[in-house]
Amino acid sequence: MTDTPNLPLDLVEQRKARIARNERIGRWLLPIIVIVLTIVGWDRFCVINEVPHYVIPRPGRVLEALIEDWSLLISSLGATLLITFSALTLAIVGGVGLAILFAQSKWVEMSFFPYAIMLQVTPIIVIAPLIFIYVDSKFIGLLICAWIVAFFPILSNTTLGLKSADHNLVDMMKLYGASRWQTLRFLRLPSALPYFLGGLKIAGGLSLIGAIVAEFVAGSGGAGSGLAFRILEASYRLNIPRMFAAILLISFTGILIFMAMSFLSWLFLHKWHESAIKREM
Amino acid sequence: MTDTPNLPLDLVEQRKARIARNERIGRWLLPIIVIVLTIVGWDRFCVINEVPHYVIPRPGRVLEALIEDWSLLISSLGATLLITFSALTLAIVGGVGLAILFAQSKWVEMSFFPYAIMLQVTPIIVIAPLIFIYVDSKFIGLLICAWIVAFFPILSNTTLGLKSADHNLVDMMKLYGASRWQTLRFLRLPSALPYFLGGLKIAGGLSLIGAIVAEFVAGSGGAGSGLAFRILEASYRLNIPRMFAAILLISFTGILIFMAMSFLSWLFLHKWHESAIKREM
Amino acid sequence: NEAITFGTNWVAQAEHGGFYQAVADGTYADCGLDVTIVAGGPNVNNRALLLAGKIDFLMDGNLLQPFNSAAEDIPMVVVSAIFQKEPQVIMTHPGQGLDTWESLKTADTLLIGNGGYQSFYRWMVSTGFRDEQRKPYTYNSAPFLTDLKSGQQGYVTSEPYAIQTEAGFEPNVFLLADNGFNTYSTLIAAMQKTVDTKPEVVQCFVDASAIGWNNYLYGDATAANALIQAENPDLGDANIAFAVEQLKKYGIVDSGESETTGIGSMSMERIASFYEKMVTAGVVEAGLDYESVVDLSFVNKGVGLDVKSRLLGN
Amino acid sequence: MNTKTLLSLKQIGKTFSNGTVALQDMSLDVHEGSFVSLLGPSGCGKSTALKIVAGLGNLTTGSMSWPTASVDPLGRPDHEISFVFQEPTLMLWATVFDNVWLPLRLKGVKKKAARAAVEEALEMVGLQDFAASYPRELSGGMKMRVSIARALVTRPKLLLMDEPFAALDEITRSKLNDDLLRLWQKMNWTVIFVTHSVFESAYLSDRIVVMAARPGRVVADIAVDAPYPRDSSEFRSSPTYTNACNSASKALHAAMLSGDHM
Amino acid sequence: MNTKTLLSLKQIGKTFSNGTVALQDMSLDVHEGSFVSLLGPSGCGKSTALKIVAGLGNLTTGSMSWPTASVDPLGRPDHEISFVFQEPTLMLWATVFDNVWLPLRLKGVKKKAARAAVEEALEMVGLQDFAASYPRELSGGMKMRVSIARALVTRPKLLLMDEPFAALDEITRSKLNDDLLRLWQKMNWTVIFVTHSVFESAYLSDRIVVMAARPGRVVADIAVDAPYPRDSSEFRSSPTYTNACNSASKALHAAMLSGDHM
Ligand SMILES: Nc1ncnc2c1ncn2[C@@H]1O[C@H](COP(=O)(O)OP(=O)(O)OP(=O)(O)O)[C@@H](O)[C@H]1O
Ligand SMILES: Nc1ncnc2c1ncn2[C@@H]1O[C@H](COP(=O)(O)OP(=O)(O)OP(=O)(O)O)[C@@H](O)[C@H]1O
Ligand SMILES: O=[N+]([O-])[O-]
Ligand SMILES: [Mg+2]
Ligand SMILES: [Mg+2]
Repeated sequence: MTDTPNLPLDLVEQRKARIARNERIGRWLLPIIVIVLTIVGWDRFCVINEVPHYVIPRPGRVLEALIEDWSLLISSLGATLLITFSALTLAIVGGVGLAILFAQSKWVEMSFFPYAIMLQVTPIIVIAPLIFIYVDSKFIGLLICAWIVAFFPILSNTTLGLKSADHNLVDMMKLYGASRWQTLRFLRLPSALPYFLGGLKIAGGLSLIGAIVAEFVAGSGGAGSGLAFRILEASYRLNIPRMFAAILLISFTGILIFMAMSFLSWLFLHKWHESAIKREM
Repeated sequence: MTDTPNLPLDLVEQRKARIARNERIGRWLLPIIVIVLTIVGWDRFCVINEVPHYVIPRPGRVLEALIEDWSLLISSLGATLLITFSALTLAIVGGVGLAILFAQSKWVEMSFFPYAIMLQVTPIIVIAPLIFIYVDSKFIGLLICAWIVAFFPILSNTTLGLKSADHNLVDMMKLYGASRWQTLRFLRLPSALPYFLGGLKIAGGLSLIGAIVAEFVAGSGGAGSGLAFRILEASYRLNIPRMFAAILLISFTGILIFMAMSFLSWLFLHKWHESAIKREM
Repeated sequence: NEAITFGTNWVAQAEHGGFYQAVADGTYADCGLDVTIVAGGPNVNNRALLLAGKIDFLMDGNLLQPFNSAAEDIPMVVVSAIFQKEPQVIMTHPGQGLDTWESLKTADTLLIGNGGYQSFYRWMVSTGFRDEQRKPYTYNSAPFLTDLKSGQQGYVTSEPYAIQTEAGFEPNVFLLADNGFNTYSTLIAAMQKTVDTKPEVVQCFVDASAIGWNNYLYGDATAANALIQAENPDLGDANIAFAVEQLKKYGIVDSGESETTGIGSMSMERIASFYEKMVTAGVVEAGLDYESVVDLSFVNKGVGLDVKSRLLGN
Repeated sequence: MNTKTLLSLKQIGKTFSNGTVALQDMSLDVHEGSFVSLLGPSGCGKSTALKIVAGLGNLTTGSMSWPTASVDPLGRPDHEISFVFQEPTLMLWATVFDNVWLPLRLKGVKKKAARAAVEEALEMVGLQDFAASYPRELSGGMKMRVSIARALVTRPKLLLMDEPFAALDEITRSKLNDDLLRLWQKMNWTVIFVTHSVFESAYLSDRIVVMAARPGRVVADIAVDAPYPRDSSEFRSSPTYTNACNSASKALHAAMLSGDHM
Repeated sequence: MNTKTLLSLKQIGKTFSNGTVALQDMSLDVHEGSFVSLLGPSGCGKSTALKIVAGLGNLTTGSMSWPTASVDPLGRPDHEISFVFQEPTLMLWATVFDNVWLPLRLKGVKKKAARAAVEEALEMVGLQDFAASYPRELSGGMKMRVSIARALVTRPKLLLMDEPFAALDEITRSKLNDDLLRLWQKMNWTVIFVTHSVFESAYLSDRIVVMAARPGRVVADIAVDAPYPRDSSEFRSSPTYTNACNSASKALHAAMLSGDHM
């Protein structure tokens, strides 16, 4: 609310304002408390159960590893992120593209959706070798693997969204002689936006996971290799603190990606969609 | 439309009826044609490129393997499906449960959503050993792994759905003094249903993949082991037709699961939701 | 009897024969152990279970992991080395100019698994192989079979057999052990605590395993193979026969030192030599107290030699 | 006045799959340039009939034709139809301006070229200041007015309006009544106008069609023989107007009794 | 008649974050048992005011109090309020019966126990035959009637109605007018009723409050001093009625000019 005139608000309104303020503070404070508690809990768990450092290291040790191996880890993170974002981009293009294709007719949907499902359920680890027989570039191979993991939620959610357009608006489009493409552009795509963005939140994490799985399955090592390789290496070398540091980095990246996707959602939806508008009444 | 009185329909209506009939037939015929073409294409590809049978076997050979190893494969499929459906059930319970929890307040959501994301993005292959340190039962360990893979789409979509309830209805609930629980039960959950069911379609495939990945990661072989082990074993032994047979079985199962979820969607939504109602006007 | 568990590093195979033999014929039971064998797999991490105290003994592929334990202060020790040679091989297509170990360095592609890449391949790199040659091997030989200029890792007992029977040709096989990678293999490892608190259990497991291996290789292996095949129904008789034959042909289990001091024997000299090699290769760091992760007190006692000579009739 | 038939409904029927007979044997000829009001109890099938005319629904029985227009294979005429739906039916993600622009946009009119027309339409419904607002920032009546502006912006040949003014206050309503009449005359539109107000129907239209409910059908067809432009206060006190109101009211009462309504 | 004050709005103001001043300095005391009509141009803040009374919105300025009720810490009174929203606001996934049952269900009334009350409410709005239908199978007016039935089923102390009858034909509308008045008297409800019809407001209410737009505020407060029950035809020809209509109309005209409306 802007430009509140300087009239005194009564008690009830003050109380409401106080609740709102607490809510605002709590939204940031509570997560921090939870994180701190988690870390303390993790540390206590290790100490009380005398968990050896080579099974689960104490948080301090992981932090040390994180600091010590920072440049190594961060460059690996970079490599992983390159695959992640390329795969996410392709997942968006592919997922939305296929959803649009499937929305064109029941025929197309029933004919090709099964293939999309097959891609989703086929374990990467099994088809990766086949991919690499026919794909020479390692980057492209990794990309395909990560894409396979990430595209389905976008496809599935966007398809659902395209079908969820208000039928009165569909009628209106028909009435005004909108072409198939125009109906898509002006009605179905905007209606699908909340669903698509929901799919994107899922796919964000999945493309990260996809990049990591792809590296596990298909990534050779050496310079410029990603976080999966760091994990494998640290695990093999029994350098468990570094392994945990790498995992933490992945988790943290996942959370950042999710937050980015949430922000994107907010950006596109806050003007009009229930899930994102700030209620004023 | 029921009980059409016997008045003659005019030409335009006849034409519309014909189009509708073609559509109805095409919906089943086209997918079959596409499948046949795919199989023929696969066969031609193998023959023309002289792909050796131990790289990509011709469809006939895979069919032979499927028939020959049927009892072996089907019992492995059983083991995999047990994990799959248990994981899916848990994913539903966990995903919806967490979504409900998160919907209670922004505080809770911001405090615990990060942990859900961490679970989503942490590669199973890395945490599986940790899980098996603290979980003795192999079944439960596999279940946890598969659950981790499958629960996030349900959580994310249901959370979105719970937030997408019509604000006028939210107001109405408030007005009539509905408790938090009643608002959830009577308004937010039904509103979230289409989103939840969308998440379920994604999670269905993911819990299958999750079961398979879990077996890959944690399943030693032996009697009663699942399809993942069959694939690995067949691949290791260069029994590629059997490997393809197992993959086909997985794909087919994935499609069946998707169809089951779609049917479920239809069941719950066809009375009222845009995405599922048959338009009559 | 005391119940203990032994985690292997792969699904049940002929390479685990002796252990199953000792379970099947009661050799473990005779010295007071109730042994459960927990099979491993390509991605199964039984090591984590050992470190967490969930299993008692672990089969370790070669000495590099114990060296890593030393580097990370992990109180794990090797108490026996069942294989005198690492059975790891590199295979190539014959007649492609890749017919010698040295020529492998010119191969376009070497398919090496993640584990192999972390261990023996790093040694290979130090001897002139290149990182860029390596592509991941995920236990699927199709990429190898389609690329004639490639090589692939394998166990001398398994992959060559699959290639022969399914792809119809006999690949070149280069045993790493014969080309300088002189580690012991199929090590039995335990936590230091186990060794300290239950030496008799360790001794029993080491001895009975040695006896089991003698019986498996030289005696009637039917019962052990039945156990193995129950665990891993895909493993055919011919497959097992091939594996056992290879184990003998290459002297994987029983050759050199073990012929005089029994299966499982280890010498600190050999370990030292391997360690030095690995240090030179840059695979492990210098200055590790590697002796601390090996305990020689349970082996080199000639256990099982009597069984062998009885079975071989001399 | 023109007497060519623009649209002819012949014994049309519409039965929904749940068994509700929304329309039965409804016949209606609409002349070009006429202003027809559709009056009837709630649920009698007015909206259904309008949607069918707009080509948005399938008939169960009967036929519909456009004698003076050329039609496509699915029976749709080649001229413009606009529709004010009973509900505002706005795109929630688009501003008021973009909502009104839509029909033009679909014809390929760029934003710049559309500006004048859109602003004129918004001005007509009194929303010139809300062009940049989103639908959720509008009151109920304002949303409906956006919908009206959207229908008017295309200058259609046939204008279908489903209770367009029900949510508006009387002053706005009467202003819009007059605006609509003026446009209708100037543009030579044909209008089919659903309303619940007998007075509104008598004031606006040259013909009042009264429907009865379940099955929906035509029960009265009342001509309002008075020339346009009609001077508001003068016409409202004329016997033509009073007679039309009375006949329509009576027919409506009879319709209420004959249908299964209430 | 009762003169205890049920509800008191003191100089309330509501400004939306986009800058729209929906209400400014609006003061209004509502007596227990009274029937207040709210009249005003489209977009003047009637719905906003009603929502604030219902406790569904925050005030920007001013205060609201319930002198005779005990209130909870957030200022909500402990008695029942019902609301007929301007839009039907039905649960699409529930049948007509379940929609009407809802307010009772929220109070823990089981389906069986609620049946009689729900059916009575449906009968009042003429939808007894549609209990098993889903909202999408209903016409616009029918949906609105379901919404009315839902508001009546709880027998509330305060009934807020936002243009409840706008989408209904005149006959149904006048029947519901009479039903509402009957119930209001019998149950001793207090009603705040938003309408666009000056006639409806004069016929129904004992007080007509006229609002002007942007900023929304009260510009006239007209008492309709006629006893209830009011005989329809007799009352409609009484000078009280005519005067009330005229004053309201005049106030409304003035309001239209004073606001920034159109
Ligand atoms: N999709 C549908 N499925 C089943 N019945 C329907 C459907 N749509 C409308 N009906 C029924 O058809 C009848 C006519 O509906 P319609 O909307 O045409 O009424 P209307 O005359 O426009 O009423 P109102 O004045 O209330 O808007 C109603 O009885 C309604 O219940
Ligand atoms: N969420 C919102 N954000 C911004 N402005 C709003 C919002 N809701 C309403 N308004 C504005 O507040 C004013 C009053 O709206 P309100 O809905 O109360 O009008 P109303 O009197 O009920 O009109 P009507 O008779 O058309 O329903 C309008 O100018 C409207 O544009
Ligand atoms: O193999 N995976 O798709 O994780
Ligand atoms: Mg209607
Ligand atoms: Mg309003």
